[in-house]
Amino acid sequence: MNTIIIDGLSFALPLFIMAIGGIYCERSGVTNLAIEGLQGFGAFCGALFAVCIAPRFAGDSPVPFYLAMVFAFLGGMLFSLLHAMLCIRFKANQVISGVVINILAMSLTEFMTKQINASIFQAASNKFVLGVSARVTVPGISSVPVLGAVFTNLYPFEPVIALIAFIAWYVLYKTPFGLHLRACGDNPHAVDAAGIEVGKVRLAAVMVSGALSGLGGICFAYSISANFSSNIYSGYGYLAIAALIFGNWKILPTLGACLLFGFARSGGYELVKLLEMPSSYQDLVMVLPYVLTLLMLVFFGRKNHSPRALGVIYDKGAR
Amino acid sequence: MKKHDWIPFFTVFLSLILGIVVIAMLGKNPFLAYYNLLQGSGLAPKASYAGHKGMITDFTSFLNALTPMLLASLSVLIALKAGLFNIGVSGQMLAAAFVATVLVGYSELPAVLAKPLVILIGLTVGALVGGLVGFLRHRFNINEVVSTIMCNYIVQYVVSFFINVFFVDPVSRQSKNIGAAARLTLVDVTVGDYKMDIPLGIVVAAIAVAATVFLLGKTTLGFEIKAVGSGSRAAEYAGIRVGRTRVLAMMLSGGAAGLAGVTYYLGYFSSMQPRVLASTGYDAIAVALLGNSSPIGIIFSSFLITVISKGSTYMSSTAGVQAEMASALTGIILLISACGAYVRERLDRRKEKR
Amino acid sequence: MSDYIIEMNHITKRFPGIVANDDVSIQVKKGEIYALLGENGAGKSTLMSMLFGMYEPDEGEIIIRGEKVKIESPNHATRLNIGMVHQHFKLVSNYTIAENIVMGMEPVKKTFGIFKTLDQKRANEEIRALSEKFGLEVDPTKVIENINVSMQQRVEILKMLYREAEILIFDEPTAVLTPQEIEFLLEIIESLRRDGKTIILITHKLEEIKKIADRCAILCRGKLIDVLDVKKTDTKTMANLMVGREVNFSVDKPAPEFGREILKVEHLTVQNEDKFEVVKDVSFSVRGGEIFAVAGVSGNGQVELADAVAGLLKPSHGRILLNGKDITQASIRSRNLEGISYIPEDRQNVGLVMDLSLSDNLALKNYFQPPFSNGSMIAGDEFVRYSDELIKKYDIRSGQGSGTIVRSMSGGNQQKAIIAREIELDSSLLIFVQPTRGLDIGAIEKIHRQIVEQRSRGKAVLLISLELDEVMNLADTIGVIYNGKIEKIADAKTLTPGEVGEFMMGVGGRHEKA
Amino acid sequence: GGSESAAPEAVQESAEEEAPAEDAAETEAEPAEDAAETPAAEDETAAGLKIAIVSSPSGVDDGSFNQDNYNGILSFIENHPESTVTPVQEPTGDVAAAVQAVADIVADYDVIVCCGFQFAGITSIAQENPDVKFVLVDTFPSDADGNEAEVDNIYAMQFAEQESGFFAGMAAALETKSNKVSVVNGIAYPSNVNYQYGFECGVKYINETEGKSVEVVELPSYAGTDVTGANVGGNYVGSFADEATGKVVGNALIAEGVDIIFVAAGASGNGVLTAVKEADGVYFIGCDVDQYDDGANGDANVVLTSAVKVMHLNVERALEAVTDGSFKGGNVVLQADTDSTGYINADGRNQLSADSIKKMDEAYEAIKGGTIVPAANFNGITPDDFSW
Ligand SMILES: Nc1ncnc2c1ncn2[C@@H]1O[C@H](COP(=O)(O)OP(=O)(O)OP(=O)(O)O)[C@@H](O)[C@H]1O
Ligand SMILES: Nc1ncnc2c1ncn2[C@@H]1O[C@H](COP(=O)(O)OP(=O)(O)OP(=O)(O)O)[C@@H](O)[C@H]1O
Ligand SMILES: [Mg+2]
Ligand SMILES: [Mg+2]
Repeated sequence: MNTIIIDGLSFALPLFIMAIGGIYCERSGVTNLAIEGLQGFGAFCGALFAVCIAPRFAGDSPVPFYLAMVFAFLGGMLFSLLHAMLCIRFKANQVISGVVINILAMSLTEFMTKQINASIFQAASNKFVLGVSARVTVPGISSVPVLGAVFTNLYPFEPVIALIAFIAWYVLYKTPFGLHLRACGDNPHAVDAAGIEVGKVRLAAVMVSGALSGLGGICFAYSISANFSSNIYSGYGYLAIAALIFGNWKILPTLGACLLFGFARSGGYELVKLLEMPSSYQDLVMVLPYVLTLLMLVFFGRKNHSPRALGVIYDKGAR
Repeated sequence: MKKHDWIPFFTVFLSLILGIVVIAMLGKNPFLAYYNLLQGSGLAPKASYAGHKGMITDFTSFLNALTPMLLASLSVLIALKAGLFNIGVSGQMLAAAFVATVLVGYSELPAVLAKPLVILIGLTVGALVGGLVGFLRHRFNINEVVSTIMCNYIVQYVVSFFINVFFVDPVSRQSKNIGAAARLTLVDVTVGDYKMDIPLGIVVAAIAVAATVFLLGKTTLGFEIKAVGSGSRAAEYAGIRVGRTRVLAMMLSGGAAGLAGVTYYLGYFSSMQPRVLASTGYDAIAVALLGNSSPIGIIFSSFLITVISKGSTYMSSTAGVQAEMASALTGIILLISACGAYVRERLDRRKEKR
Repeated sequence: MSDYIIEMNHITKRFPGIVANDDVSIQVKKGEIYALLGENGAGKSTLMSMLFGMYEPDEGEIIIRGEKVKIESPNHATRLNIGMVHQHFKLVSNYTIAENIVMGMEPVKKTFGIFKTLDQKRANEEIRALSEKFGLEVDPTKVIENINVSMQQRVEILKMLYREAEILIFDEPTAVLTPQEIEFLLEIIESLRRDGKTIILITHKLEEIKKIADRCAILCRGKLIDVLDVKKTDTKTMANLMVGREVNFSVDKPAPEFGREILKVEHLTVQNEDKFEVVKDVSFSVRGGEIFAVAGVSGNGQVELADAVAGLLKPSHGRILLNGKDITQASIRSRNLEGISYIPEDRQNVGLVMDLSLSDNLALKNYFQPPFSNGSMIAGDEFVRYSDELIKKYDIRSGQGSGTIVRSMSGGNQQKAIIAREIELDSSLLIFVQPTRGLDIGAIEKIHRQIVEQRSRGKAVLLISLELDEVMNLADTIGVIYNGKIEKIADAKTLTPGEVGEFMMGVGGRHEKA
Repeated sequence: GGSESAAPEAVQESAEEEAPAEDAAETEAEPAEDAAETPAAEDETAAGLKIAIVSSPSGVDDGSFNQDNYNGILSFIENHPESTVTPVQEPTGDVAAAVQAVADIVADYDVIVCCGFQFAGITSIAQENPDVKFVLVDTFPSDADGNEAEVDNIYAMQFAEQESGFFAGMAAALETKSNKVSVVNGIAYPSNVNYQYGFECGVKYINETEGKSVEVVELPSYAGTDVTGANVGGNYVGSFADEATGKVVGNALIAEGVDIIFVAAGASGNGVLTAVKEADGVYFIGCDVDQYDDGANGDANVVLTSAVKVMHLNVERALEAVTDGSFKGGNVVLQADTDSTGYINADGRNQLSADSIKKMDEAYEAIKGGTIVPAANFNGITPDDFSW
């Protein structure tokens, strides 16, 4: 039971932060299929930085870890500029742009990882090895049954994500900027008429999306393999998209969707253990979150509707 | 040629120039690299050939690789015409190929029966998966982008499960090879002194492209698909059954994807890897765009993209440019062509100013 | 310092293929109500958009309060105290009234002394105070998609006032309002003027200009024709100047010759997409040769009624009979074939496939029939032949003829294309919803003539209009709808506009009963 | 196998041992360019060999399996500077694509080194190009029907993984404190089962010779089913590329009290490694190549030792045979007697006690001499009836 909660949370939270990024982007009216590529590129930047600075710190110093998060954040943001440029400046089809960015991110990071390893670290390798991040257990509260598991064996990124998610929620729903952002996804003409530049708001939204995706990416890199390699592209970006659509483009329901994925996944593993199925049945467990999503959408998807202006290229002159 | 049909050519040209710059920066000879791509694809002669090989064998092998790409782009295109994004081409390909492999690939059927049956199964299974996506959209309002992504994963893992449990080949670690009778590529056919792979699938692809041109331009269903794709509410108002049209379009799209699947896994290849989806399905989205969303256009665009991917091994062997460069080049081409709409708009504006 | 608060001198603005404003000069005095009049596409909105900073003029200068300015953005215009209510409202549908009004100038508070937070409470209070001050009652916490058009318009006006606009531009504010609402709006405009505001009013309705405007500029094909002193000019002169020819206001309508009953609606109840009953137990019938007009304030179920008859919405109760045949459960396609033509309210999203060609759109309802198709295949050249024929017959103007993408056509011509297509279907029942909305009087006149012609040919016409004038001019029978119920059905000749207006507001027949 | 670290500190530590890898970066570019500029330069460099190394899909700089082979070529070139090597990478990893990649380039080279099981299907290419020599690592060629074939110009090598696994088992059993050890694999293909069986035999050997009672922990839910369909037990992730599941398996074992895990699971093994690093006092035994650098964990290292297949040595030997004319095709299973299997006992690259190393070196001799024959998937011995 505890394992389900601990592992479920450590999977759900990075997913959630990427989905929040997606919400920002899509609530501003820009379709974002690029999360997969953005998280990979972000993770790449974070990992590269961590590897570069690690020698300056004591082996078990957590500083590289936090700096990696910062740089993943920045790296994702940087790469998202490409999506912003294509979608906002060049008015490209947003779905296509997303797909292209995913293709590019994969080939670029793989290529650069090898190049950098060979030329800078003079050690041929197709991955960056990161130190593992320490896991913390909050004393006291962690011994409460069930609830305690939430505070047990936490990755340091989990509270960070929780904090950022709260800020993101706050900004989106409580601040003027959030108001403008959500308005852009409904009626950009209204935003324009109110004297706010739609392009700028959308640019910011896409950048937030890139940043949060990058953050999610580095968290996965740390929590799953403690290194960066092309294995980072295992489809979690797409899962985040499913989560946010499932969550009807709203933050709290999306959290629910992510937790569902997380617990379905960790629960599935426990189930396998319990049923003592041979390892070849593993694949059937992996299918669980996806089947579950489809089923939930069949039952609850009818009421979902995307932001009104989603995917519509904003053209001032259009009437 | 219509007004701005040359724009894709222009963007490709621009990307190739960018590619030259990048390759030159890596310290390699870009022109040699490009020439190697052509050589590797059998479009230019190589310096030397192995026994029983020649330009013609490279070219048939290139056609073999081109076939699934063409069909997959066609699949994306048909859905696009109905206003739907089929992100699930890869999954539909795998599902169709898996069923065809199990039902026909491992059977003892003679070639005359097996080959048509493989095509038929590919078409049917692809159409069923595609139809399911269309149905979910129509009946339950599930965005097809999500459902196709989910279907991709589901197909990938379920097929992987069956391969690993029932059909695995211990040496190759993928599904057991299918029998030659079922294979849509005739392998190692001796023609004169050459031994070549002859892709029968290219005929299927050619027919499919022609059929799509006909469907979209000349049939009522094509008209309905276009109407639904560009204005579903107006189409409904005009008495077109929007849901049915969407489901049909997705079935056609899935069918094309299924054909891509059988020509890929039972033609170009002869087995499936567990837990791997062909990247063809994703590339096809961009290839369809590059082809200006027209069936004739995608012949050019899939040709181009296949030259790059097919020639990459030879390029990396000869010019010393890493094979990843090929996918980066593809990425650049797609990136720049995504801006085609912008170029068009600017040109329109400029023209009207004058 | 000049007398004028606004001077626009020698303004020229070109769009692809058209000169929207051609050397236009207007001067507006402070505290004046200045009207702009002109046919569709004459360039009125364009001229005002430049004043509001949405476009920049290609040539010419703008002088505000004696100072030459280059208005770069709506934001800039706002700082110059210019506000505009657009022809198409610019509101965020899922936001509250207060959020819409304050957007861009939000009152903020600091949460924990650091985080800049939208002060929802203060916003609501400010809006409430503002609306009371100007007599524009609204509930700031209501969400836009749940309020009616006239309320939305008030929100637009409040948006300007919240930004302390001194110069208020109204672009066709009355097109969507009921007579009573129009009355009320004009009063508001008057009172704003009393407050010292300067008002520019764009409208196609001459009486409105006559009623409140001081001066009126007439635009035609981008050129300024004349500036008139309204007090000294009659509406007829204005109309003739604007259209460039004699305009006939009243419709020549021969005496009715009613045929057999074509449409019969019995106890019809319809729910909208949100499962809300919008048409309640409605019964009426329309005969051949009869124009049955449904009068009513926008949002009282008339669009849903038309949709239900045409098959776009499924009724939850009741029956619809066409030529005696029950079509309640029939598909849209079979209704069309049975003889229903439908000119929908939303011409851009429903009436036309905007990204298809004109010829495709003209054949949108019979592409599957001979000679266009043999059932599964279509004959492209037939499309073009047919469309060339209709283009000529109905004078549909477009850049590239049959091949023109409909999106690039002007609204008036889009409407003409729909009407051409629907009339050519030769259906026994024609449903017109708001057929002349937003069109200039020249175009209106032509459409009215076509409607009457259909009536003369023995067709049944179901006309749904928010324009009381249109209803009074055209109808043989009037049904007034209020809150989803038909309140009154009567011979048009027996009702006065005032009575109809009262029924529309749900207060009709009170004194009769009393 | 696992993979090389890119952490600079690790590189510094191991600078001396890692000389070949460093050279890799330098020497790689030049010969490749030579090849590019003079495609028909065969006559001029007649003395040297034109070598291609084809890998899929992780490339020769994967710091692991492919790279070990590549290093073999590089050290051959060091002794024969007139020879050149071109690395070619096939990106999909599909067996047919791998074979196609070889076919695309076969005309341009004298020797082609093919790394991995994906290349078993090169048989007909080899037969059609008798002048080209092929070195096939980790698999035997198979004919069109999938049967094993021997080809005159293919030198194919497999390794007795059970021997390497045996050393891993010994090391684990000798060093464990909790008396619980475990082995994690990818999928129950023969090579993986060999590692597993060898490991179990190694533990059994120590239990009996040292009087210990070390338990090999198996999670029933991750039991493997080998290619014949038999249940072989062990812990199988079910994939070679699923880091996430690898980590779940690792954590589950650690939760059972296991403190040393031997991992032969490809990229899935990275997940296990992460689990090991996150836990306290748990060690990892690498496989295929020396994985010590991967084990860096802050200032500590979690890699106890690595059980290796010595590929570079054998690739180099095969290339030498081509130059001196003694090259002979054939399929061989390489064992400890040619120093082709073993474990890492170099200073600074393992954390075994001197005592353990002594005992393992003794066992090494016994295996060389054939007195100890560990169980393998298909050698007729099972871990249960293993004895010596
Ligand atoms: N003003 C608010 N006060 C407190 N919580 C809020 C507020 N607005 C939003 N939330 C929280 O955020 C979540 C999502 O908000 P909500 O359902 O209002 O979405 P929304 O953005 O308003 O969507 P839409 O604009 O489509 O109506 C809610 O579950 C709610 O908990
Ligand atoms: N953004 C634009 N791009 C291209 N053409 C435009 C644009 N805006 C307006 N036009 C064209 O400029 C002309 C003037 O348009 P405008 O909207 O100013 O007319 P209007 O007088 O307001 O008409 P209406 O009474 O229909 O509102 C029209 O022909 C219109 O098609
Ligand atoms: Mg206007
Ligand atoms: Mg809400």
